[in-house]
Amino acid sequence: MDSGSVAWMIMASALVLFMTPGLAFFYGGLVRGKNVVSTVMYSFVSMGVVSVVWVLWGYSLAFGEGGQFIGNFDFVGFKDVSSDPADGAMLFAIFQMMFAIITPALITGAIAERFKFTTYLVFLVAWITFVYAPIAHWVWAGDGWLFELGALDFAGGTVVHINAGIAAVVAAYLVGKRRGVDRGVEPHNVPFVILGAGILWFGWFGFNAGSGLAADGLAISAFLVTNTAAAVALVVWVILGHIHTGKMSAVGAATGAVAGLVAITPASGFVGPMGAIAVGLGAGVLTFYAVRIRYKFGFDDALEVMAVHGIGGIWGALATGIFAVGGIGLVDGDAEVLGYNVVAVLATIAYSFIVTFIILKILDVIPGLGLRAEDADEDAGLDIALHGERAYVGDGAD
Amino acid sequence: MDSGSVAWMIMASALVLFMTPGLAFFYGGLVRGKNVVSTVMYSFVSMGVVSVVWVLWGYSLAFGEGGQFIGNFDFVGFKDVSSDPADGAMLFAIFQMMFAIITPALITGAIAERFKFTTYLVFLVAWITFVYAPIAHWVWAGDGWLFELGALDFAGGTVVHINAGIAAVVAAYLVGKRRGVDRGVEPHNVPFVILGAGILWFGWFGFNAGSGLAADGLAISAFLVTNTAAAVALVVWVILGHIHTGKMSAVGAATGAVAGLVAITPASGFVGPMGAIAVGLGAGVLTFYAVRIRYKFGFDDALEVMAVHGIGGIWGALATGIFAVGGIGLVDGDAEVLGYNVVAVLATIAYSFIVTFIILKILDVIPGLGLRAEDADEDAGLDIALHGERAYVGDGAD
Amino acid sequence: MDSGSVAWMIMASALVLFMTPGLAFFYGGLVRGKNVVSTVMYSFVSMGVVSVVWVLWGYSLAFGEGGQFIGNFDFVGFKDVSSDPADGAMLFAIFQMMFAIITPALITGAIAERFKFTTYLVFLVAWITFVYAPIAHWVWAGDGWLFELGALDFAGGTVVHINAGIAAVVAAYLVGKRRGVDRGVEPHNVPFVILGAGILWFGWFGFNAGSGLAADGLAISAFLVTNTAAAVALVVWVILGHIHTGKMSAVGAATGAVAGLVAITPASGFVGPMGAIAVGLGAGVLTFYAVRIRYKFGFDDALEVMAVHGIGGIWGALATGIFAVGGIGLVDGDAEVLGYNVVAVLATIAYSFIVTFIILKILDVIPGLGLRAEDADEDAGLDIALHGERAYVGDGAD
Amino acid sequence: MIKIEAVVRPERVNLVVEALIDAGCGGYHIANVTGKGTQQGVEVFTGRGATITTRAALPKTVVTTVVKADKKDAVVEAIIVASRTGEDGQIGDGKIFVSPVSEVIRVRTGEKDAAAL
Amino acid sequence: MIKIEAVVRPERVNLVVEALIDAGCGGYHIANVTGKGTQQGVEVFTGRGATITTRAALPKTVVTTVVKADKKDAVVEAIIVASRTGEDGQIGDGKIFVSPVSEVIRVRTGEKDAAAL
Amino acid sequence: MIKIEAVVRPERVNLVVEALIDAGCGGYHIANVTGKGTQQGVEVFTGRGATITTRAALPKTVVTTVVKADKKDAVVEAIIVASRTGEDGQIGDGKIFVSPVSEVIRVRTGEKDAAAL
Ligand SMILES: Nc1ncnc2c1ncn2[C@@H]1O[C@H](COP(=O)(O)OP(=O)(O)O)[C@@H](O)[C@H]1O
Ligand SMILES: Nc1ncnc2c1ncn2[C@@H]1O[C@H](COP(=O)(O)OP(=O)(O)O)[C@@H](O)[C@H]1O
Ligand SMILES: Nc1ncnc2c1ncn2[C@@H]1O[C@H](COP(=O)(O)OP(=O)(O)O)[C@@H](O)[C@H]1O
Repeated sequence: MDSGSVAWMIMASALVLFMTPGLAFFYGGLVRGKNVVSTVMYSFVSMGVVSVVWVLWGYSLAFGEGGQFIGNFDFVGFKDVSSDPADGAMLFAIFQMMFAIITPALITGAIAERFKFTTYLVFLVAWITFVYAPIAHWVWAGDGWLFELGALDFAGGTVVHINAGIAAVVAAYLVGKRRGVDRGVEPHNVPFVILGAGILWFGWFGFNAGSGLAADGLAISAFLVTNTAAAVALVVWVILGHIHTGKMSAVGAATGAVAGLVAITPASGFVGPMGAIAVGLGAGVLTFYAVRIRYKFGFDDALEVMAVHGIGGIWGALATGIFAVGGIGLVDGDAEVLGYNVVAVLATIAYSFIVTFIILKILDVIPGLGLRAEDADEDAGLDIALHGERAYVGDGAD
Repeated sequence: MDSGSVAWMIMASALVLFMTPGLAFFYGGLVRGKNVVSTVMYSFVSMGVVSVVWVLWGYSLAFGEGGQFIGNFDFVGFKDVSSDPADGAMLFAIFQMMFAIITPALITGAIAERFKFTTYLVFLVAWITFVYAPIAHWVWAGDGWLFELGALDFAGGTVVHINAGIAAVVAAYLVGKRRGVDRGVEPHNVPFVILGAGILWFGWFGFNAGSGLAADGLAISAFLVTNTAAAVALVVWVILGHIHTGKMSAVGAATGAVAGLVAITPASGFVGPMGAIAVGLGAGVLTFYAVRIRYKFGFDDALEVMAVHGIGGIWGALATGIFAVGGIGLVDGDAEVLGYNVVAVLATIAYSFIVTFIILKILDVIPGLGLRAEDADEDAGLDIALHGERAYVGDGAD
Repeated sequence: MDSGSVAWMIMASALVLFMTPGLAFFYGGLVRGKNVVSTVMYSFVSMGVVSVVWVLWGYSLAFGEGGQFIGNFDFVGFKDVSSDPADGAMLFAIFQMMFAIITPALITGAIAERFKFTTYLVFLVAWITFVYAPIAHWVWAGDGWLFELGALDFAGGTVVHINAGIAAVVAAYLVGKRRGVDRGVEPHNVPFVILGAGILWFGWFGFNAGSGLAADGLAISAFLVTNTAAAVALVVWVILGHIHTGKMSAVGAATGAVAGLVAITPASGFVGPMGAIAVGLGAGVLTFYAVRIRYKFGFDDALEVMAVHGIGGIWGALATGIFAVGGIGLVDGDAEVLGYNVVAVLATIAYSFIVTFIILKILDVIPGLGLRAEDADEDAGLDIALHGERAYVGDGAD
Repeated sequence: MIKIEAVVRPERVNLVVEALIDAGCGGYHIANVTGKGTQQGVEVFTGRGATITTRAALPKTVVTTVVKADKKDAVVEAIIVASRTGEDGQIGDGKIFVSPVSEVIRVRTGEKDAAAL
Repeated sequence: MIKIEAVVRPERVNLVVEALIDAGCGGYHIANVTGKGTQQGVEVFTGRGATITTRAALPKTVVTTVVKADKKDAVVEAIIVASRTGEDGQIGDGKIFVSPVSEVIRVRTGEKDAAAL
Repeated sequence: MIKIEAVVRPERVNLVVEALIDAGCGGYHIANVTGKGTQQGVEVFTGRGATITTRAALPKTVVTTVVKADKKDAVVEAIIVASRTGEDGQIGDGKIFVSPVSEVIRVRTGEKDAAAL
């Protein structure tokens, strides 16, 4: 790796790390004022817990040469992970760490305002180990079975977004519906939502344009299509919202942008500007109506993780197979990649669903853990109850 | 372009994109609490709309080889815009896209708290097409007439700041004065103003140090003078404010910093550290008193776009001609560039004024559009009325 | 310096600059609602004042070849500081400028909510000149005595953190205890604390991974250990807090992360991943209990600058001597560096203590200055009293 | 006329105001406060090294409505129904305070008392 | 003594308090509330897929002042003038509530009633 | 029963509520307001070019408690002690307003008046 690529990949890693506080604000702004600290902490604490897990064994499990399904323990504690740019291993491991940090944080949108925080810490460790690391291995490790099959996922449509979306469904289902939200919830701080979306968009350039691991033409192209898909989906959400209500929601704009970013993620190394517009259009429409359909179901995916990341990710994975240029996409007459990506999507859904389910069921019955905060704590707000902090303290109450 | 320059230009593009959410907060903090969502959205939505316009035809109009005054349609949909770093076209097009996004967002400071949002979306499309693209072509395209003349504008003093400042005057004049602001307005959230200014300062390094399109000595020098001018103007504003009131305003500090950044923009590739101090001093004093003089005029440029960006930009363009080193500035005895820059300033003012005026007049009479929100909506606040959202929702009203 | 390293160092400089607004929010969230503007301004204004001082004489004093103890005036006004990347001088000077900006801003955590703002501006100038520049010279200039001795401080454990921590003790002691805080203070805005910590973490990659001045393996390794130590200390604070209270504080998580970042700073170029875990563990435990011990002392270091930066920095300097790899650390059987670092720590403590004390004593007696705001101003809040601004203005009071 | 001030749980306020309208109230306003009663204050961090202090940190919402005296019982009943949690209620469900109002004026028209409500 | 509580439009509050002082009030305090009356609540998003619900989302400001009973008419009149919008007023201009106060104490001096105002 | 509303300095509110509990109050709620009295409003920036305007910008806190009438003197005294600054107090220490309450209902149980406090 030459010094230009090192420069870019260091920055890209920093950008992806910065997405997690961004997510904290995106999610934090959407909840009620009594659960802000809690929601923000779900994301922030992942920067601590997952970093440690990744260094100790996560990276090794995900990228050790263990076979088709899982890595091994060769790189435990980053042993033999060389910092030499010529090798690039440590830089790759760092970059990948940032993906591992944000993925479980994405899930927390589904369980916000009620999931027990201590249990969440254990969940983080288990989920990275048993769900994230294997799927990352399948898709991105040289000996992973989906990689070998030929499935294409440039920057994490399956590993990150579909995975998080499905885990979100499971978690929302198992933890149950929030108390007292039948009349709907207004986001308590819209500027925070926009701040979070702005940081996410900014950081996503690292996420996607960094996934080629070089400062080259591929990074440039990935950058462009990332921005384009986000922009299109933003506009689609604003317009659809206006059609339905006559008003233009800022939260809708932010959600649309994120949906576009999600959908372009797997495709960003493979499609051109026109493909990006198609991906953005599809993402905007599909995720918008996915949210509306979600309302009809019983489960309370509080911040629409399945609709935005799950559906957005699935669409992105399929769209990669459809719009990939260079003779490998459906529009170029080749359905092979699309087929492989369907397999990758289905495998991710199945595995994420089952193993997340098992993990949560176990956590639920372990004495002292359990998934859900006490009713009284939920009513008072998790901030005061579990964190001993109020998000905002007026002058009169220092 | 070598990989180091690619790395830097990708990051610079991301930085400039990040300025737009920064601007959203800078502006959002300055308005009243009932118009925060609206003000933030003016900026945020530009990331959607202008990105799309730029990919579809904006870039082609601005940088196609169409002649002295306007580009052509060769690059529509980014056709034939190569992502190959050796060519650099796509990276340049991306970097320029970020400038196009933020420029109309700057204008919204003048029309905040009353401009109709749906009309604004149409305005964005029209203004980028008919005002921004031509002026960008004049100044930066190889065959643009101001470029050929020899006017120097390193990073957008004319194209971005003077252009936005003049359009702001026109728009503020046509949309009219806000209701109920005779007693002055306190910014509703000072920390947001500082957050916005901090992000803008951070992003501006991409704006200016990226405008040489390489990771080289010019970028380093541009970085230094950018920071220096911002710092000087910040200090000037704080001191002048203290002289007038005995207090040191944080909003003043933030405004001064932005004014310094604006003024150094065109000069950043041409002046040295001492020139930067001069530019910052001039910017601080001129923009501070420009704000005070603005009060005497009838028009309600709500967030001082003309004073800060217009006057700051004009001063910067002239200062480029004065302080440019290497034998081309007035202090080195050469008035030629100064003369060309005067032409560039006047041309930008005239063109921006006239075409912005025409666009807004047309939008005003189109049925269903119109420039101004209903009085009742303005009184209730645009957030609730046009966006269906309150910026902040207290616990008691989820 | 090749273009890749230029690209990285420009970005690293921008990242470190961005830390100062980050710090403004970290600190701003921790104070009471009536002192937010004031607290944020202490940091933000440093971007103005110190930048100017640095360009005019600060850099020259710190890095001119003046001898063992202080630089000279060769580079006043950045004269003869070449922007040529082959030389790298200007890029180094810029990067160092950002360190000089944030260091005095760190101190303000100790004196928040009561220090007089006009005096603070003078203090900034004096402290950079008489305290920061000399110590930076000792440690980092080629002819500095600690550098020659062989003390190792990769990114500023002594110059930045211990220095700020000790100055904080002196300042907190001399300005005295805040009025009316006997019952403890709740941070008024927890999300701001997390936002600040997120930005600091993000920016710290520039701080540490930039301190090798190249985009190379050292930068990669420094990046990894920075992230790891922060993560570990974050987790330690959350767990210790939970043990003591049964709740998991977000402010604690943020503080722990910062403490980890502080401690790894001097060590980041010398330790490996396992060393980073040790540094983080030590930092978490030591700073946590340092805060608890601080309560027993009389002085009101409002935002725990000594506990976090002072103790964290001292631990980091010693840990560098202990865990440095490549045969120079205690764990490799060599106590030499540890010895030198003990000297560096003691010298920094002594010099910072004495000269900060002298500066503040002089400022205290100069007519018109004085260290402390009027009691009435402190009670009303410094925001209104000294800045003429309220941080947040409700709708009802435009 | 009388003023009815109800301190209720924030999460109930939307139900309460709906009930008010149904009970025939002409208007109301709501404000967020921090309260303490039988329900104890809560422990919050007041220092970073795990220093915990009890504060009256529970958010409550005050709903205020002025009505004609004869509507009192209906309104009070409506508030109780909407704000009591569970069958038997829980500590912290809130309190209702009734106090006299001697005059009401509608700004828009200058109408007085009953006509202004 | 009497207490006058005026619910007014936020954008008028600076005018109202100026008028209060001119009318001879010794002091006042203001608070932001959310209100509903003849003026209907507004539609706000309560779900991202364009779900809209009506909420009492209108911001209002309550200005509270305690004055000697004989100042009542002057103060009420001052408030009306300052807070009525346009010639004939508009829906939502606000309401004024007058109620009895039995005692006033100034903390600083312990002075009581009229002397404390 | 009576209602006691005390406008106090925000920095004193924790002391005041402690004193309330000690004086036997069953509950209270606090709210942040902006106030003006003898103590003048303050100058704030209302324009960036150093335009300064006087606003009633002083933050105050209102503590409200409803108690049985016979507790009035003890409660008032407790508030005064807790909120007066220095020996002789300072301008802006605050005011206490006492007014009648005709009825109190506890939502949880439906208990009335004294039993509800
Ligand atoms: N005497 C009082 N005066 C004013 N407000 C009170 C009083 N007692 C209770 N409150 C308010 O009512 C809320 C609920 O009262 P609480 O006593 O906790 O529950 P419950 O009435 O079910 O016993 C308190 O949080 C407080 O805000
Ligand atoms: N009965 C009431 N009790 C308490 N507050 C009221 C009542 N009626 C109205 N208000 C307050 O006064 C505001 C203005 O009243 P509204 O009825 O909308 O206008 P108008 O008085 O012009 O008909 C409302 O938003 C609400 O806050
Ligand atoms: N007549 C009044 N009606 C309502 N609130 C008042 C009145 N007078 C004073 N206040 C409130 O009490 C606070 C302190 O009163 P002030 O007159 O400034 O001090 P002091 O009572 O020491 O002279 C004011 O800021 C205001 O909020």
